[in-house]
Amino acid sequence: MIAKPINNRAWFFVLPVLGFVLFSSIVPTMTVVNYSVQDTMGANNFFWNGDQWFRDLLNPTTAIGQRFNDALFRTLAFSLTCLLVEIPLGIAVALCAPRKGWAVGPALVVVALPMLIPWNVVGTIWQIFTREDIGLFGAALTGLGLPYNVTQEAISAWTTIVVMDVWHWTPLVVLLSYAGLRAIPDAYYQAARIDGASRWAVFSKIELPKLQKVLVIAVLLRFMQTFMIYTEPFVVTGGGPGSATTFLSIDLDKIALGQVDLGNAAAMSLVYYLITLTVCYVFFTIMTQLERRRDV
Amino acid sequence: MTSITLDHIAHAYYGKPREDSDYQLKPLNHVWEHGLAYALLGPSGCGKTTLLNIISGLVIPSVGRLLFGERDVTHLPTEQRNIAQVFQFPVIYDTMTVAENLAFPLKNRRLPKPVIEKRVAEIAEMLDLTADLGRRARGLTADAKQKISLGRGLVRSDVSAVLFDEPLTVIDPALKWELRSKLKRVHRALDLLMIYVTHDQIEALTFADKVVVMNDGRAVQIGTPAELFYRPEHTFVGYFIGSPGMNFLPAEVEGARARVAGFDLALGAAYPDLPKGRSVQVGVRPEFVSATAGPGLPAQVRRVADLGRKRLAYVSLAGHPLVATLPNEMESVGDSVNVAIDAVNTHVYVDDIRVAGRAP
Amino acid sequence: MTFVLDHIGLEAGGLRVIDDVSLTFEPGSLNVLLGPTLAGKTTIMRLMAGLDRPTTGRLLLDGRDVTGVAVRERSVAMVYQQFINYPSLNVYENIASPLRVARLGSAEIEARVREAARVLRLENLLQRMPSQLSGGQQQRTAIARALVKRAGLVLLDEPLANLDYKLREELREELPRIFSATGAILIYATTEPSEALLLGGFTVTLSEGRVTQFGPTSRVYRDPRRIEAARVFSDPPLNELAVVKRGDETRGADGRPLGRIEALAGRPDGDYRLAFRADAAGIGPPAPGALSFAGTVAVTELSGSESFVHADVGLGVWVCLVEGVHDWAPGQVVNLNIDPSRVFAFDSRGERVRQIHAAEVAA
Amino acid sequence: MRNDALPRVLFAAYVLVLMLPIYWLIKMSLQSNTDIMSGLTLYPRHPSFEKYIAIFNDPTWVHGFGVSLSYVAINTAISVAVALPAAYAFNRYHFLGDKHLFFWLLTNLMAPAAVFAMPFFQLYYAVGLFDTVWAVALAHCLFNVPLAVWILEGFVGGVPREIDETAAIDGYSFPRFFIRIFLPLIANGIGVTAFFCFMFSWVEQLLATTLTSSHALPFAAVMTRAYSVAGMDWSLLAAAGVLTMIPGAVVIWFVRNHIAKGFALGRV
Repeated sequence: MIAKPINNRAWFFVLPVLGFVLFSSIVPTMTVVNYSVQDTMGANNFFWNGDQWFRDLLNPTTAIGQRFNDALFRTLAFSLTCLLVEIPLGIAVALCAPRKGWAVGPALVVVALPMLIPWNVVGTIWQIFTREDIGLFGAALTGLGLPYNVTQEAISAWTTIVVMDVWHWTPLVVLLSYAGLRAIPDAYYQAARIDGASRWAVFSKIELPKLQKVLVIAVLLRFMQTFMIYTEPFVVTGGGPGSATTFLSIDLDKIALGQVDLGNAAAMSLVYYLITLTVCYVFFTIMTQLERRRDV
Repeated sequence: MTSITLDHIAHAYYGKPREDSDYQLKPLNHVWEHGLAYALLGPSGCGKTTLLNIISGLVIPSVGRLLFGERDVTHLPTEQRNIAQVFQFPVIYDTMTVAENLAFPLKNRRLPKPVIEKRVAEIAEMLDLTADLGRRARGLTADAKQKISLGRGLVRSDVSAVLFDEPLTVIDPALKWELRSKLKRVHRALDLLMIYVTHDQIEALTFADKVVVMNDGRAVQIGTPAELFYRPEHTFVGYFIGSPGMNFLPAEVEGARARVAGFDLALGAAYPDLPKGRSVQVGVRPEFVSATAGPGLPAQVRRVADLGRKRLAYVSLAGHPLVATLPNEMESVGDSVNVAIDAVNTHVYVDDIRVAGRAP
Repeated sequence: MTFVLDHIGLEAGGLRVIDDVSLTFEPGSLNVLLGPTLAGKTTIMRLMAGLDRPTTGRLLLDGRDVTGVAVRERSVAMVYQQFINYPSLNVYENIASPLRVARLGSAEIEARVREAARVLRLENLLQRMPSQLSGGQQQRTAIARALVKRAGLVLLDEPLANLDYKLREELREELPRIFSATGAILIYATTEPSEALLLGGFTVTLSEGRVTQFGPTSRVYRDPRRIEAARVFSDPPLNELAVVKRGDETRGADGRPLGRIEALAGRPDGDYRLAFRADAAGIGPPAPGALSFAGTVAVTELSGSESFVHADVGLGVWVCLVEGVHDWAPGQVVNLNIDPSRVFAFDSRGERVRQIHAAEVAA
Repeated sequence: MRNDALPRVLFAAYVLVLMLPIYWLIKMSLQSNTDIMSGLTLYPRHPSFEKYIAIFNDPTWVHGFGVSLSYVAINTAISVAVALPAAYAFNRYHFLGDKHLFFWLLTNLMAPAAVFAMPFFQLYYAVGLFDTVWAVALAHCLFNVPLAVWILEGFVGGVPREIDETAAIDGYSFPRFFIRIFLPLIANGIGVTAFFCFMFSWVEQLLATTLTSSHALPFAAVMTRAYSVAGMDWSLLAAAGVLTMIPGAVVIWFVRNHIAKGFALGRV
């Protein structure tokens, strides 16, 4: 492994990327910061408001603080539930997927299909699918006598969104785990057979450790997407019933576009973004750790 | 403790093999005696790894039976064959410590804890791993990892054979000596059958009691290092063993003398009834051809190579290339020199197969 | 063209990877860089090729300073250990690549590629893709590409290390012959002393980024200037013995008397280190004039015409070479006779010390 | 192995469950609304392509489809073209602030679209790009360019650095080496990256609808309109939904052999 040379002329290679991403991020971010530190009396005149919006936001006794707190915990609960279901399920399905032969190609394509559907269409599918009158899922549950009603009943709405997300994104974990499993050299399985390892030992002592890096990516991607989810729940429940499924993004949308309350919306956006930044930072350090160990 | 019997084993990877040429591994009959160290030596693609995989159970042979002792294991899966294997690249369980790695096979067999600990300590001591027992296996050097891989096999008292698939490939050249002598000492200490696949003759000859020289899917000769060196049964073995390989000169053989490139040559044995019209060659190793100030066959010197502990003269005998040893006392050599050929170690090959002569 | 490394030094990550290396390579010469892994062989080659820049020192090509010249403008060819070819081009295009870049006429390219393919026996593989070739064939393609370029400097970085033993033997003989015709400077890196001896020419012994010796191969082998050079040039490993000299009497580190050692004759008293290679020791009853040591056999290794006997003499496990096939069982006690004329002596700083003849002492 | 069949059965069961909702949508797209409302059936009694024909004949749908395909194509082209040199630089060289830049790209890849919806609206309105295909294409660069860099950097790492050096030794200038030698070696990587940019741009709806109003109304926006204006025309909605699945399925088929590695962001 030849060490990477230092070459600052490489910046010319990176400038185009910098240009395109900056164009879409620098001005919007500045606008959000701008609004988050000002207040307006209407008719477009603004005055300095310091960190007042942030103090209200982070103080649960204020109305906006309370609302932000609820939305944040609702979203974190949703993310956590999805992760707890999708990661193990994804690994299990990857372990069962065909490894050799003709079936591999089609199997991967079919599994990946849900991820190819526009998010609003996913919402539409599940909106129809969960109706008691014309949806198989809705009809089946009500047929079993369960008090299942997406638009009225909080638990139903919440579980529907979770089931939809599991259906929509578990394939990502399946494909990631599958890629990780395929990279394990055959000699490891031969050695395990020789050592008389049980199927569980093979999984826990060979497959899981080797999946470590891929799972870190899976957890990051899944956490981020669930933490920022907007379109699908918005189509299926619109945040309802009440605020049962009003996740951070949906709440933010209501405050910004609905009530045109720019100050609060901007402060909330920034805090929301800072949370994603910290999670990214934690992930990035873990990834460079794993990368360095691979080179040693 | 068992020996391994190959009963007409042959293998073809694809299609229905009809005659010999379809087989990647030509039919082989052989008994591997218990307690001996065998080497499967040959160039890449000669079938040596296929043979190893048949013994380990990774490959089921198309034809023939494989017996461990009296038990027919031909179709038995690997885990029921009581073999251990050290692979080309170190295969260890990263998340475990060295001790846990060594204990792993015994834990799977649910042996009591004290038995496991005693056995692990024993094997660790034998492989100089005692100091690293507590450390995480991932951080160790390649040769230490190979020792762990070997140790996982040796801890099992029921292991019948230990297979090595070119284990020194990733080892630092300076450490190869150490690991090789360690393997040799382990083999001496444990009365085990060991099979070692390699393309490197030094590793094969120094490790094995018996060497199976293979080429193009066929076991060309099976013998001790001395037999392969002093009496190669096939021109390929003469060429492949020894660095540089055996000299071969076309010859007409009459009784105990041979006409080689217009010169007359004494042979170590008499060959009265040689079939006519077949390619007849005389083979002698450079170690037994020496340049001499005294009488000998006149040869032109093309090049002299100084190997430190010996010097070789690359000469041409009436147009035929020949490699001879340059004795120390001969300081420098002009354009031509006489070469003396040791009759006892000169062999006759008809169509590449050695012909045994009778006492002259 | 002559190629000179003038006080070349390289620092990487705070470590002095290459330490003040000065070498001069004559045109048409074959030079072996011999040293263990991480001794700096590849690093020096990369500096000569211009792939890396030295921290200190200059590279001179026929007296001209080429240190800053980009690798593109240099007349250099390199063959890597892991047979590097362009996977997307067939063998013909792989070999022709440097000529295509130099924009030569296609007739001339065709001729030179065919010639190189003939020399390396690749004539019927020209349309194949690298992935369809064996290891040996892939490395031959890489060598053909280096040959066809007719560069003034050809760098071979352990080119045979990944090949079969027998294939290595054949190519080792071919390589010097192939490149000698071009009059280029050939630099050949290896970890194996036997390869250096077989190639002949000049040898540079390297340890930890420093040149310990540079000279004709057989002289460096027979007359090492430093103990590191002797160690690097010994396979099986060099046998060593720490000794203390008092007047005419020399004792082993464990106090064992060793009698008179000529190599130390006339040297001031003090600590020295004796060293000898496996072929300098034999096994047999104590011979007059030889240094005898009793040792218990650890293991014997037969390699066809020679037997390597590992014997523990209390001062370490020594390896000695015996002609023919002799299998001493482990635990057996044997007597080692060491030929004093082939024992090297080194002072405590590792410098080689020789016998001082009476005349010198007086001067 | 004896229980070799069990994994296959479990996997088949999973795929079946996975396909159920999609089947349900297809079923409904072939039924008329009255049929749907008249009661739950497992398969369409008298299937007809009536709704599909209606969509193909309706210029707003066709225009919407064209708009969506065009901004996705533009975005994919930009993202891959721009990410190629950057991925090469990140993998081959250290340069001042490379770690921080890579991290910054990651944060943009993960930026919540909801946070940027409104500011984007203002930005693209100000620069006069609002309601054009370019607005959506450029907006999607926010996450697609970082994604392309991340995946391609993994594939670039797959090519040994010695190949770059051998080309330099042979005398190749960098551009000629990059195009003639290097690109063919990561062709699979480029294919997979293009697929991912296509996918993430095609599925995104919030920014696409926020940055357009009439002239460049994407397919998704036409759907949300149909959803609210024409009352519950379920089968039309279902037919439109089925049509949105086709582009993805077509594109993935071309890269199916490298899909697993792509999802692992080239890191496997």
